[in-house]
Amino acid sequence: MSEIDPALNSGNAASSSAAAGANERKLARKETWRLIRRRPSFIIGMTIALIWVVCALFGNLLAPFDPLNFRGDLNSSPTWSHPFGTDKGGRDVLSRVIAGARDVLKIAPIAAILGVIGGVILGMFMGYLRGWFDSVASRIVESFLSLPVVLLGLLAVTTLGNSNVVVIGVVATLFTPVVARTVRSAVLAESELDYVESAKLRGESTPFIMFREILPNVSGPIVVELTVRIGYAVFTVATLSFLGAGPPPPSPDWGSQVSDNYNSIVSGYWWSTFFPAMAIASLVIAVNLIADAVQSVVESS
Amino acid sequence: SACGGDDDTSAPAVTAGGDDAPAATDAPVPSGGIQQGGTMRIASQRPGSPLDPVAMDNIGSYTPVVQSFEYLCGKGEGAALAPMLAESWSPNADGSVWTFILRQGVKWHTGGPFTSADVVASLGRLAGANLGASITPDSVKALDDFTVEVTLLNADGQFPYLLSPYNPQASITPADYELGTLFDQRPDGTGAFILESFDLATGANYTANKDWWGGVPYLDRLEIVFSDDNATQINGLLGDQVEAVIQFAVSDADALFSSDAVTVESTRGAGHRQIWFNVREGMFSGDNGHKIREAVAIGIDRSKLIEQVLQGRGDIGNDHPIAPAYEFFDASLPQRERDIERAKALLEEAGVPGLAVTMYAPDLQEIALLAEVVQSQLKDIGMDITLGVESTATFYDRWCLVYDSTVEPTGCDGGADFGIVDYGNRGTPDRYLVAAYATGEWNSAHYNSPEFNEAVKVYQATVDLASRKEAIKLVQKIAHDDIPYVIPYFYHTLTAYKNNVQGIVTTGLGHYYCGKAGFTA
Amino acid sequence: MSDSPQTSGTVPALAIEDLQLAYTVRGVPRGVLRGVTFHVEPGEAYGLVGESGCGKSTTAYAAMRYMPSNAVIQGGRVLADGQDVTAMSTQELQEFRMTKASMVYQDPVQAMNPALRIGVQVAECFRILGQSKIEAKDSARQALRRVKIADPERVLDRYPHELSGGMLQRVVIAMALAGDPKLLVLDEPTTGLDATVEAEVLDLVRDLRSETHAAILLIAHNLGVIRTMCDRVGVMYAGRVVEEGTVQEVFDNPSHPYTMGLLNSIPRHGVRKTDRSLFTIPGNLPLIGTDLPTCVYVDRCPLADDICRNEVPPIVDRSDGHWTRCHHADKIDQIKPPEHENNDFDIGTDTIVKLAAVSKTFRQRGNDVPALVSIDLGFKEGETLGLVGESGSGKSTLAKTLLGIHEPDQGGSIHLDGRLVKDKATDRRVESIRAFQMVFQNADSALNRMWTVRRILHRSVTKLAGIHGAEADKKVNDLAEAMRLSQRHLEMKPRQLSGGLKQRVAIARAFAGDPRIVVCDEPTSALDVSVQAAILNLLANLQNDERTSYLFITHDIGVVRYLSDRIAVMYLGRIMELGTTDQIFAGPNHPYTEALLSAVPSIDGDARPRIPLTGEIPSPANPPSGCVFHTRCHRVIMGLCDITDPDTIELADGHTSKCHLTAEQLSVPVTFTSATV
Amino acid sequence: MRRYLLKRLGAIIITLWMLATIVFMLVNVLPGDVGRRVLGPTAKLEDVRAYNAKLGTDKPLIEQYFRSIKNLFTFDFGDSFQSGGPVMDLILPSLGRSAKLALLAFIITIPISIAAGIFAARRQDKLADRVVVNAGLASSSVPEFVTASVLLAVFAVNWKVGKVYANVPSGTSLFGQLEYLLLPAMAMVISYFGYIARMTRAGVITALHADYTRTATLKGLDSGQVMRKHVLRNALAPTITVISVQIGYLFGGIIGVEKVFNYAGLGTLMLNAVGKKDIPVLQTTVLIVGMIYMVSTLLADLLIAFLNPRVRLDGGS
Ligand SMILES: Nc1ncnc2c1ncn2[C@@H]1O[C@H](COP(=O)(O)OP(=O)(O)OP(=O)(O)O)[C@@H](O)[C@H]1O
Ligand SMILES: Nc1ncnc2c1ncn2[C@@H]1O[C@H](COP(=O)(O)OP(=O)(O)OP(=O)(O)O)[C@@H](O)[C@H]1O
Ligand SMILES: [Mg+2]
Ligand SMILES: [Mg+2]
Repeated sequence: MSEIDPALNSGNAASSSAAAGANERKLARKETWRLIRRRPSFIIGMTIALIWVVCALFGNLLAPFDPLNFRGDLNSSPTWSHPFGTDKGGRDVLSRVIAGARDVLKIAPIAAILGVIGGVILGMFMGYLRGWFDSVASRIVESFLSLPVVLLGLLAVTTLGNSNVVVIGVVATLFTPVVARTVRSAVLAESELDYVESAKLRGESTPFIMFREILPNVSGPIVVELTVRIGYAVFTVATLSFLGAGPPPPSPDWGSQVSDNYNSIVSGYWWSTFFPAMAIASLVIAVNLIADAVQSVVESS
Repeated sequence: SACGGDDDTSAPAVTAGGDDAPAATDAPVPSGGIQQGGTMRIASQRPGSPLDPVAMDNIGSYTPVVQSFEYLCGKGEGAALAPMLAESWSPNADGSVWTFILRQGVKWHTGGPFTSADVVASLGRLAGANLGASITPDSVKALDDFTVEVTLLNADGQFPYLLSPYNPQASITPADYELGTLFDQRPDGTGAFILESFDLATGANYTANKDWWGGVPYLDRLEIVFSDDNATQINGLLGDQVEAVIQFAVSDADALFSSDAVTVESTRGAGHRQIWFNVREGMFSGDNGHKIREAVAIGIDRSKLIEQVLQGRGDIGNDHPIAPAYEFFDASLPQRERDIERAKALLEEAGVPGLAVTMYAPDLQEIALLAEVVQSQLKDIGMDITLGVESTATFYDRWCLVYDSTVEPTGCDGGADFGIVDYGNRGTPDRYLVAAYATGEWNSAHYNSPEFNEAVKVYQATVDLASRKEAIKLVQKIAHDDIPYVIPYFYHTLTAYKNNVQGIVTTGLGHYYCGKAGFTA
Repeated sequence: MSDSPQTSGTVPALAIEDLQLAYTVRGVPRGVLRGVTFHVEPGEAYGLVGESGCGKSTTAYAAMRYMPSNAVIQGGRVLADGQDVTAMSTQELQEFRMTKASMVYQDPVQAMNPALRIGVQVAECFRILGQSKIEAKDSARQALRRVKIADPERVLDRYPHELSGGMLQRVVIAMALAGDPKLLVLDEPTTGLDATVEAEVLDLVRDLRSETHAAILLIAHNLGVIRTMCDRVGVMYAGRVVEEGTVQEVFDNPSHPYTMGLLNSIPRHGVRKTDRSLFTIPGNLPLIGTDLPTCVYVDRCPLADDICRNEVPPIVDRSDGHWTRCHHADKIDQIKPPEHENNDFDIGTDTIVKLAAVSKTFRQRGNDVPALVSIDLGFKEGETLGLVGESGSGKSTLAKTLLGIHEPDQGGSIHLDGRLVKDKATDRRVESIRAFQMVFQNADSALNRMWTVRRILHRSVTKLAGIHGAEADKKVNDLAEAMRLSQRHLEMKPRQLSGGLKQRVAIARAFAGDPRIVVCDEPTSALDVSVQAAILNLLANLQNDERTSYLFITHDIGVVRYLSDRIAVMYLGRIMELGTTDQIFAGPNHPYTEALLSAVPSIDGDARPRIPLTGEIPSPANPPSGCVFHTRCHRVIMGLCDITDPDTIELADGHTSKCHLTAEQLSVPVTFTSATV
Repeated sequence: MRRYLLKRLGAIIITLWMLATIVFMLVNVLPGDVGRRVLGPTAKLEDVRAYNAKLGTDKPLIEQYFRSIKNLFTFDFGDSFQSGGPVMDLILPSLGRSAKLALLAFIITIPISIAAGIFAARRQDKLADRVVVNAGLASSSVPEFVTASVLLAVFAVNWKVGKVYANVPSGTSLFGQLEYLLLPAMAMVISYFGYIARMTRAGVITALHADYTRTATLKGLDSGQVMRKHVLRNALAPTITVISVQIGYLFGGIIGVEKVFNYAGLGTLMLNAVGKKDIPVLQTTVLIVGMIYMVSTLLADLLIAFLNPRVRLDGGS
């Protein structure tokens, strides 16, 4: 990394191989990873998130009971055989919470990824092309932002029905303008930089400049946005289910579990609400912890 | 929502009266313990449509209106009628002309006297609407200030039920009450409570009508507090913000059963859930279809369903719409029991072992839960059911398939071969039998059996209990054997109030009267 | 480890004794100051110089005991007026900062709170001294007057962003002087300011110094500033003072190889590229925390031998008060400048690039901003045209218009080899695109951070040279070699490279095709002097080999003189004077050039009369009538200059000036009264 | 400044128009025509037709669209399908209630969370900071309907502290209203505490590291003065932005809290309107919430500009 000065020291250290260079690149990437991994918030967040991912993938093996099947007592408080108790249908809450992970993890990340992809493309064009396209798109973005997410979601789900595809589509659509705004401002700042001008001086085409030159440089905010969005997606899906516009039953998704059971809290049957609620919170917190770690490393590098 | 299909405009609400006893409503009898004074707050569903007494179509709207507007006939003991604005009524020999003797001395809230002119005008308005099938505007004649004669288009021995709370749109409004006027614009009734303010967002407030013909109400004030779901209604009761919750689903009532401060009344009724099959075409039709239907009928475990879905608060169903709560119910028909082996065998015979099929259901009250339990129970007989549980709006939209204004509605046929739909409590099973189970607009099973229709006709023609009991036997049996639908249970409706509340009269349709209600010490 | 401090009878205003300071990075304390010792006598001005990162600011802030939370003092003392700053209580420290010592910082724009009016911020300094609101306001007014702000009332009412950098620096100085401090620490107070503004600020500091008798610790990159401002200077390297003495002694007889390297990297004494290459210092400053047990400079020293590696160098006294810390102080003259590789700067006769009547008007919030007004210029093959002028005069705009980044107004034209080229770069034909290239000021922003150097060069080669595959790979390697970039560097991303290396990559990229003209917009202004020298040498050598023309934009008069064949002086989007380098430096000059040149502080110690440029540069949106320079001109003839825009006249062969005054009139020296702002 | 304001107002109007367009499109993809939807599946064809004719919903879509935009700008929002009365009669009281609740929530949240943010920033990376940061994260990670349900069950039902229904009976004294509104407000406070505290913290940390803070310290100001006079003014800009964005959401986004506490605010109104397909109400509430959002962000920008004159110059005039 030291500067080799031409005047007195004519490049004697200059002949290391290209392989070493590739190695260095890998090291740099590893270094970023290492920095992220070292953060306690990342470790905690990742651990929690991984637990839920495992539940989502192998839920049917892990769940002690059939999450949809009815057995035993209704509303029985936590015991050794039902550590999270049973709900008002007599179903094992633990099994339902484990099974619920799949719904959330099927929907939230996909919705977030789609939203981020849409937002990146839109934001890229807005920030780079500017002019009338940006003005028009900005107004549309702004009008979406001024709407309560949940309301739009409700409206769309009422209109289109509540299948997983619709929920994913709705959340992704709602995230697109939000992400676009972030990407736009990153791209705006980025296109002020001279390398963009230098690419123009080289005769590069606009798509090349946008997607090959600028895009990699705004990957930091995009990665941050993605992690943050996953958290919001979990939250949004839960809220939509609570309001009756989530994934359709019998999916034991956490939001509908809370929605189905929250009125039993007053009877003292707190467990059937508490555990799915905590599941939502823990996953959102976990994703946010990861986002925090990613953000601070991305922003400091 | 408190009354099954009544809570949504697009729900298959069936509101008609019959002359037979519905479920007994154990309304507390006003006792000497009631004190004068106090404000009663009752949690109710929010009105779903404008408070047009003639056009309103949901429980949320009936409730505020009936506190002020009354009917000619009121609710009596059990399913019987009692005098209200009419002191007595009588038919001619064949039941085609009815004469109503009106109560004298009744005053409108604005002070004018109630006379036969008001009744003539009210019924005239109804002739263009809800009572169109029974009367025309010319059918109603005032014989004098307090006598009205109604000539029916077709003879009907049970006509007064159509002028009672069982037909909520039939309330009597002032003579000059224009069609389309909303109750909150002109709350000028004869009832026990005078509307003071109405706010769709929060609720309706009333003061007692000191000039009420039934006497001075105990309560000074009545407040109806609107909310959107049973959960908040029940929370309100537990949180001391209302004194009563009328008719709610058992699935939300956990908290009430365990509370000492609250009395919960469980009322047997005829409200039920119907698991329908399309028997006209598709896999559920024909002989093979019958086998599958029977497999489903004996594949489910009804008592367990009642236990898990209703926490035991329901009467077992036997795949016909006659509830055990009806006086004339025939108990001799053998109850269908679960038989997994036979169900499997039937599926095998039908050539569809491990049948995979989608079952549609609205996400209403306990129905989603019911669907899930049915799904899991039928797994035992090898059926693989996919659930299509949809929001009520989506469900009924699809169910009724009338989306545009270019076609005349053809009724609601379910739009699917297999599903669950809700039926609210009725005073008589007539409307179920006619509208939903034969050729009416709610026949999702497309069931059309001449035999059954004939049996229903015979039943309807009966005038006394004994013959009715006899007639219903066949109705029950045909439905039970044909299995166009599975009826797993008849749910009980619940009413809860603070221990010191007495005298609220509930109608079984979700609305209630508080003229004689009050607080004990 | 300890230096032997100079002892004297009085208590020094500031005495730093063997200060050792480390910054904790990832849990490990990393040494930055490795035993700094010097003192500043009352009333004395002491300069501290050294490469970026050698610890100058760290020392300055330590003197104020204002340190980042990860700083650890590992040894030594900081005595201000005899009091140990490191041992003060919070209360004492506040008192100390209020009344004993003050600081002036680089970048005055950042140093002022953007949300508060100047008046509030200045008055605050007096409020904490116990004055009432009204008193403080009054004092604030006086304080501004003291720093020669003509209209304090108006300035007090302003917000920082409404004032120029020079004005703000005056305000910061006024605040610093509020408590009548005995010690004034100035950390690069004029870096980032225009030469003309810098000169004014320095004049002010000099005046105030004689007025207040405060001791001054002045840190500056610009050695000329140190020379003109300070009595004594300390040369710092890797957290240690390696040479100290009076400015004359140190600057004229450097006795440490490092000092020597620093001074000789700068084009001094009118040296030109045709004379010789510039000195450079090989290698880099060691990273903080590096273990340097013996001579701190040993790794980069051309004289280093075994003794340097094994023994701590002694303090060698050169003359009274001038000492150096070197084993080989007497062999210092052996260090020789490098030679040119090829020394015939041969300028073609044909004009290859020509601008005719090029104007550029920006539209900003509905106003027209004419940033360029009818520029005519020609470039010959292999020629360097230097472009100078105050900030905002339109230099970059000219460059970008030439390159096709900005579209010129209707009516102007740009020709390449006699053929008209399209206005917009994206519309230009491949040959024209390849002919015009640029080296940006800030290599950080000019290189794509996510691309490796190889990818950057490869892409440029394919686009600009039009070659692909193995041929392109080879060309990349050749380019790298020519820029003295190693294979290892090719695989790195820009942020892994030092500033100098980044600028080399940028230059390599510009030369990837076969550019006819390369625009260099302040390519070295962000670099240390020695790195600057290396880059200038590289540019000179490349020009020598490729016969490329340069448009070289800079604020540094020494650099422009070294590299340019001709120089154009710009003001408010107009070329005021154009001539060969010799003509420009010999004069007679346009009054603007005169003022500009007089503002440059000389490292060589020759005193010139300063011609102040009064007032601020007018806004191009709303230029003065007549000659646009008349509002600030010291030779203004009212009634003529403010009415008539002068024509461009020829002062000598190829030497033009846009002024009403003739060569004879211009050679008469002017006398003027010291102006206030 | 005036120019800036005019420009912003122009943008708001255009955004509102877009918003109205989006909503128009959304409600028009709802299956079934309006008359059919309102009158129900069994209503007679002629009735449906008459109803549509009355509302004008039998006209071509493009005509309806222009009419709805015209109505928007003439403040003619039509009648609710649910109440039969003018939409505004429903919306205004709900808006008032939502505003009251939001105001209370803000009065509690803002000082607490800003104080916590400052507190954390001053102890950056110490234990106290971590506690605030993570508590903030956790509090904003639990959906507000969960918080609301727990508060309701624990306080209102179990301990009889506060009310189950947040609707304040008319004539209740200002202090008495607290009893009704405190619990739902607290649910909102808990949800928003995290965002605001974390934003404040970030802003304060940035400002603490700014050069002008150094200048202030080296003037000899004590740390309290530095914080009050120099840091906060600059640090609060991002916080204000966050708050302004939240205001929009508070009016419409806290449907969950309103639902749990049966509070008749805008959220409940919207939820209902969706359920009952009350299009006029839906359209108008959405527009109003959008307007609140836009106006509050405008006000925030003005406030930021007031606090930071540099923005004033950049943004306008
Ligand atoms: N808080 C810090 N933590 C870690 N390293 C630091 C910190 N502050 C400065 N450094 C490093 O310490 C070294 C000395 O910094 P300092 O600012 O004193 O240099 P300087 O001589 O003033 O340089 P410049 O001319 O660029 O201002 C540099 O390498 C710098 O990167
Ligand atoms: N894109 C633009 N829009 C509006 N005005 C501009 C634009 N770019 C430059 N200007 C204005 O044009 C004038 C010349 O700017 P330019 O950047 O060319 O100056 P410069 O001589 O390069 O200054 P510096 O030495 O600070 O780099 C300035 O007043 C500047 O404000
Ligand atoms: Mg420094
Ligand atoms: Mg420039």
